[in-house]
Amino acid sequence: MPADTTATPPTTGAPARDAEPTATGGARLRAVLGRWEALLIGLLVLTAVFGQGISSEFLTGDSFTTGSLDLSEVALMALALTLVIVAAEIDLSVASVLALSSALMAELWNGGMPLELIMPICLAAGAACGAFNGLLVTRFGLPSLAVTIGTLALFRGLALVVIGDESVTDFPANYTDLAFGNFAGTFVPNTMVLFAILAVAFGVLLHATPFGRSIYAIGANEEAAYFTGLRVKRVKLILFTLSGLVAALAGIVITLRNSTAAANVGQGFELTAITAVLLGGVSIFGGRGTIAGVILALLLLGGIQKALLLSQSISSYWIQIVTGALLVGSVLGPNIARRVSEARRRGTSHTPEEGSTT
Amino acid sequence: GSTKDDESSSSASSNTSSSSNEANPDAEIKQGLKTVSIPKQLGNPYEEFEHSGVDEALKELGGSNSIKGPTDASASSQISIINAAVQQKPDAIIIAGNDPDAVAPALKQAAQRGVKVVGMDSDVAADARSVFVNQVTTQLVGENQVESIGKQIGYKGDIAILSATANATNQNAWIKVMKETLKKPKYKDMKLVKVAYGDDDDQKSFQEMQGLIQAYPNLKGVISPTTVGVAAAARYLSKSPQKGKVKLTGLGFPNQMRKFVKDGTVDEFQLWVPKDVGYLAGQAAAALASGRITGKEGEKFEAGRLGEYTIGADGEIVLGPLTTFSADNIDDFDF
Amino acid sequence: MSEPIIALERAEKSYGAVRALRGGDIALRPGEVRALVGENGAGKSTLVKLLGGVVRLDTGTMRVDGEAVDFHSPTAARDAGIAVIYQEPTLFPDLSVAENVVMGFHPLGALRRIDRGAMRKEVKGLLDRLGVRLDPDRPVRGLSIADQQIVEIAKALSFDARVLIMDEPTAALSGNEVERLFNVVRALREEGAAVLFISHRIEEVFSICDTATVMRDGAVVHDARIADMTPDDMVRRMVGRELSALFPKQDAQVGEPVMKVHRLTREGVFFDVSFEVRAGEIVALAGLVGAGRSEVARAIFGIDKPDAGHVEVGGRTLPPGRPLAAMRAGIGFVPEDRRQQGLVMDLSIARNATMTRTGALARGGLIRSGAEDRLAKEWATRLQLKFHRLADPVGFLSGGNQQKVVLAKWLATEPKLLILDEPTRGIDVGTKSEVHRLMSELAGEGLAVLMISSELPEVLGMADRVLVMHEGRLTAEIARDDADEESVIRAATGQVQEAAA
Amino acid sequence: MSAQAAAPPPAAEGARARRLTERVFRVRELGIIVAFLALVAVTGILEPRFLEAGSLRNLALNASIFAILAVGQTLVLVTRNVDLSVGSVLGLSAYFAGDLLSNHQGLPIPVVFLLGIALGAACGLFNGILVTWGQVPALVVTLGTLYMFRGLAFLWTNGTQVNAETLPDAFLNLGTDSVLGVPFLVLIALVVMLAVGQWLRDYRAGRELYAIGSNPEGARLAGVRSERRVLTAFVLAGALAGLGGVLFTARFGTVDATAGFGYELTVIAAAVVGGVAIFGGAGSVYGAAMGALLLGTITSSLIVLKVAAFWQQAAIGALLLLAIAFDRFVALRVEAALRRRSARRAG
Ligand SMILES: Nc1ncnc2c1ncn2[C@@H]1O[C@H](COP(=O)(O)OP(=O)(O)OP(=O)(O)O)[C@@H](O)[C@H]1O
Ligand SMILES: Nc1ncnc2c1ncn2[C@@H]1O[C@H](COP(=O)(O)OP(=O)(O)OP(=O)(O)O)[C@@H](O)[C@H]1O
Ligand SMILES: [Mg+2]
Ligand SMILES: [Mg+2]
Repeated sequence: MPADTTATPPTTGAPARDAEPTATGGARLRAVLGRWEALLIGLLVLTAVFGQGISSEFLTGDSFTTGSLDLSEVALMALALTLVIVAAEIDLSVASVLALSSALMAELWNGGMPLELIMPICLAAGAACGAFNGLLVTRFGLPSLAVTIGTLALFRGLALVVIGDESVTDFPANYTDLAFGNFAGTFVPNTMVLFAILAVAFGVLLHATPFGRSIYAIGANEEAAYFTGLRVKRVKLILFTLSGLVAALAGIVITLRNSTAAANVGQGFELTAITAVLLGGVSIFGGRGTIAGVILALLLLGGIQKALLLSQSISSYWIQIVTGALLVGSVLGPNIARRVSEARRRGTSHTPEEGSTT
Repeated sequence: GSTKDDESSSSASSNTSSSSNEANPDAEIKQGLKTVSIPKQLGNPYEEFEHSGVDEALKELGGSNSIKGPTDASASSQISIINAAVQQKPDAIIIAGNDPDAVAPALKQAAQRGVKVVGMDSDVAADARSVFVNQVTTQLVGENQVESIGKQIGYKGDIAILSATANATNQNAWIKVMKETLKKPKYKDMKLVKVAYGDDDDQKSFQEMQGLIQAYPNLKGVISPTTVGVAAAARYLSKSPQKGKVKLTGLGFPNQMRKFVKDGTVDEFQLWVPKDVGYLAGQAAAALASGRITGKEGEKFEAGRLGEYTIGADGEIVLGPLTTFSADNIDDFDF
Repeated sequence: MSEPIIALERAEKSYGAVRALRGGDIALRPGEVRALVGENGAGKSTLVKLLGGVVRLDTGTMRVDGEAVDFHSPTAARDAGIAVIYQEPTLFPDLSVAENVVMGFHPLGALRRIDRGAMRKEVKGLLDRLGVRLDPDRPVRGLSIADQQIVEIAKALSFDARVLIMDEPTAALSGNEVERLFNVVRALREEGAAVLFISHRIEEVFSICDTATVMRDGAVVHDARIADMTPDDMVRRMVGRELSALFPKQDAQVGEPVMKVHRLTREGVFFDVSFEVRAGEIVALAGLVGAGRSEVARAIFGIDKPDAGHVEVGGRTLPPGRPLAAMRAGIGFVPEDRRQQGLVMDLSIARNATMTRTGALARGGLIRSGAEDRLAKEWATRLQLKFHRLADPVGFLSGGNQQKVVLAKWLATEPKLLILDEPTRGIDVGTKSEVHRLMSELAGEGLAVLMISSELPEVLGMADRVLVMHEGRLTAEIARDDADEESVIRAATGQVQEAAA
Repeated sequence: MSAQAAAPPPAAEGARARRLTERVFRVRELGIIVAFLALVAVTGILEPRFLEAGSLRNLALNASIFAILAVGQTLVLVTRNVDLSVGSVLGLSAYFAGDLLSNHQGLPIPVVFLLGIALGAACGLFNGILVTWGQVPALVVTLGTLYMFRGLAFLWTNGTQVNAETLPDAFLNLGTDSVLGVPFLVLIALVVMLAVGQWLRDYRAGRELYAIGSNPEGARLAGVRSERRVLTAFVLAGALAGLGGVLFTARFGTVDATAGFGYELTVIAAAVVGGVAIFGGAGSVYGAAMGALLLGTITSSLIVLKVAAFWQQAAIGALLLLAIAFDRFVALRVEAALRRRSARRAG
């Protein structure tokens, strides 16, 4: 609303009619992103149609079971990663933490420790890895991109050190079946039940708690958050720790699901997880995005993957190409929309600032 | 402990499901058989050679085979492929496993749905497949390779092994045999000083070879039982002063090694014919699917141009001994 | 009268909802030094950005030598011979002083390679002309604000411009540096260049300028020769009404000390600052921009860690560097930079207004957005906020209403002490008086207020007590009745050395 | 903008700060060289054969392709962007080169180089357009193209492989032969490094890349054509990745779709270890190239020192963390020193 009109005594608290619904670039982008989940649902429907066209096997419980099972670990890690990225940080080391936890699990199992004791230890180790990232970022003020590229190598290296060339396979069947099997005779894998539980937990944490509020504030404007008395550093430290913890959990899941542990497990998962998060409408610059969006994005990725796997004619190489294209498109789309509207009403600046990293 | 018991019992069930009806040696080969063959990784030429063999076999028998593989050599992505393949209800799956146990549960599910499972090249858990087509027994590879290098260095001096990744099933099994073989009196003067891992990565293997040469001055010979490793090692040797002094053998492709055999870097190396491995696996799959065999020890079947084969213990079918390639015969091969 | 080199006619410019400029008419003629004055937020910088080709006109025309032009990039303006010193620093911290000055216009040698020797010489010359001995090869990072300002000036002088525009160039400069800058300006005037000079320091305007353009609420309201003006009516035209009307400070009875500051020091920024603020009292912290007032406020609130000294609230000493602790002790802090520090522009009005209260809003750890909206609504009404939907991003609001959201955010914590840093910067006159009314009302209810302001009238109008800072030190404490422009300015420019109480 | 009290006596302050920052700079560039020499020395003492000409030549040889990629990465990083797709681009052009040479015998080698570089540049252009015109963050764009380009490589090779066998010896020799004891690959890497280094140091366009990374808005106000410059940076980075691909083929002879898989992180690591600021504005291609050399040398020396293969990756990760922590530490020290100084002045 124009500044000058406020000179006239305002009707107390009365909503002004002339408020212009497209103000800052951020606001416009937000408006677009508001519709993001809807867009994803649309894409999901398209995938369903396309998938069914490819194979009558697509829309079956079977597809869901196997398809979702394939994404179990990535899905778990994406949840925690969402919070990290909303806080305008990034964690590239998740897949390495997963490997380290898997290796540790195997080593301790060989050492004859009971699994019930091993799992908490692995989780603790994962949390420690996350906290390590967090401390480097908050206390030493290092950029998380650089830090986690470093720990990506470090943690996987440690996994190699821990397990070496062994590959452990004799995990107790009751556990492996749990990780591989379905929930109470349904076509829903147990891992998905675990995911659902965590999804709700993280959803609540991000969307309905003071902690969640501060995550958004920090991600959107760290300085303002700090000036409002939010514990910027502590929050970030907690988020990195959570990310490590969940990655370790994913490590346990994949170890039991494959009933085997090896140091090279889950290589490249970090990129898939980040793809899911960004595709879910979370801004790489932080401050924006929802758990729901990320879940939809995971479904979309899984669906496309399944469809292409089921197809006789289309080579599975296309999975990577489509994934990449989706990722870029998910940000490019809104931007083009914004540009068009900007072109209509002359923007405040004509040379856009360069898209900066992280 | 308890795990192993569980697995064997469950395997019993899956075996009965697959071998419920007796084998009928003169059963017709079904027409229009559909099979899916799953390599360790797409884009790996060795695998491509092998699986083209499967194609050949099924065409010959009036069926069809489609190759579906992961883009990375990981167990988890191979599981996705298996699951998708099963949904397409093929008659049989032919798989070279990335990890013997990780893929087992998925394969057992396939068996329960009446899909025959044939392992080839690198085995999967014995109870997760009906037969396994082995290019050559682990025992033979280990012995032949040690003998080959021993012959070249006069059964005397330090040797090293340049392997693939630290947890490659095949290589580790072979290396185990090599170590045992070296205990034999014949090889008592040969000392294995190091097992290095080139991760089947050209650059890494090259660096590892270079490292070996520097770290072990009196190294006499190197065994590299992986096609990537042996090629990289040969390339390093060919340009290094040790050329001809340090002997190199291993498992390699004639097409990749020809150069180095001709320029005297390598006297001899060994391998089976990958295409035949796939061909035999394809034949076995067809025989299984048509009920000619069930995977029991002692069953015999006709494997097209390769002649008759007999199923050994644990449903293992062995293609044959290693072929040794040297300056004399290398030009007779093109793969 | 000679043909203007560059002129704006009926220029209008809006930033989203904010109409920053709605009647920009100005003409710069050769050999003329023109002042552009107006309150914070009057639209001066916006006008400058238009002339510099940084932002584009919404409507209106711009003429260069009578020709209508449309600068669609800073380069275009530069090619037209227009040099601009912007209010916000535009330097490259990683690059050397010399490179900052010549960026994009490096002197070239053989093979179009950069001729470093020539570059260094050229820049050295410029710096000498400004009478500073800065090392051209040193990186800009770590330069004092003043030196950075010098580099900005050198940058603008690096090519012989026909028009030099300076947006508050003297804000961070000390007396003798200002004098040197003025000599350069006079020289340029002799050479027939046109200069546009923006400053909040009336005395500077009168000492260097020939003509003046006065802006208010985004429009040019007066244009005259300096000779025909007195400082008083210039201020009156800027403010648009009699000062007395603007500052309705009602006296409240002053209570117990709420906060005591003991010998607070942050090396290189401020030194040995001690004072106290009492309940129901409005204490103004006056001084030139860069005197270190905001830094004192930041240290009190725990944004920065002081190197020495401490802050007491209600008898208890605050831990340094812990904003949360300050909050819990009952301090609220409305920072200087609304966009960057006060608000999270992309978040909704409700979220921003309740950001300080999320803990209290949570039931069983969970926040129901209903509760959030209710609280936000309550304050929106109390502060007469003008908004469309509480769910709108706060960036939709006009500057003044944004400021109200910041106030709401802190008042919602029911503070004992409210620190207001430039509470009315960038706010139009109407809202401004509302804010002032609110301040004295709150003081009346017994709230202690520490107000930092660069606007003398505001200081004189609102404060029960005026503390004056000069170069990081308290130089004077003046009671409301003895406080007048002259006494404050003198203390602020360090012409008196009264020991601070 | 409110901060420091009054202006300092500039001369003194400036000179002191200059000496300080110069020292810091030297420390930074020295740091990595010292680390490298120390590593070589220690390894050499424990295993003299490590210092033989041949061995040292191989060190340089192993590093050269990574060095070229790191140089390209530096161009992008300096502008406050990043290119994660280098590995995939290298893969594409490597197979492209191999494919050309095996299917069109007698195609002049320079032409192959040009085509490979052109392919890389095209990929870079694609990235650059999405980043500048599309205003998509570089991290997102290049993460996406990391997948897309790799996928294309797989589609294209479709499981086939190029063997040394089918490549002309003249080409393969480029990968191994030397002139005056210096391998061709190393020479090429040196030429690239010096050329780009000079460009970044002595040409307007180069300096403007630093300006953009150091203060994007400021660059715009200074009239820098940021979009064009950033586009150039991406195209050059792509072109260098393309060159790297052709050299990869020459060096290794055997190429399939997985060539250069996972290189991106090593390359960024090399640049960061070499002192290139991940958020732009600072760093030199020389540092980046040194970083590549250091990382490669670590791998080699760990092997030579018979360190269990499993420790190598961990060591590299640790080194990377050390490098960035060191940079941060130095930066903080400078800042503090400057503040104390102004304190003494004003106090
Ligand atoms: N980028 C922007 N987006 C939205 N509103 C803006 C922006 N820049 C300035 N404004 C608003 O435009 C109005 C004029 O701002 P401007 O900076 O021109 O004032 P000014 O006269 O320069 O004030 P000061 O004396 O404090 O520099 C203010 O209300 C300000 O809040
Ligand atoms: N997010 C931030 N934004 C702005 N300034 C900050 C931020 N974090 C820290 N600072 C400043 O840096 C100074 C040194 O950091 P330090 O780690 O000591 O803060 P801290 O008090 O430990 O933070 P926290 O209490 O959140 O852990 C802080 O006192 C503060 O002035
Ligand atoms: Mg201004
Ligand atoms: Mg201030």
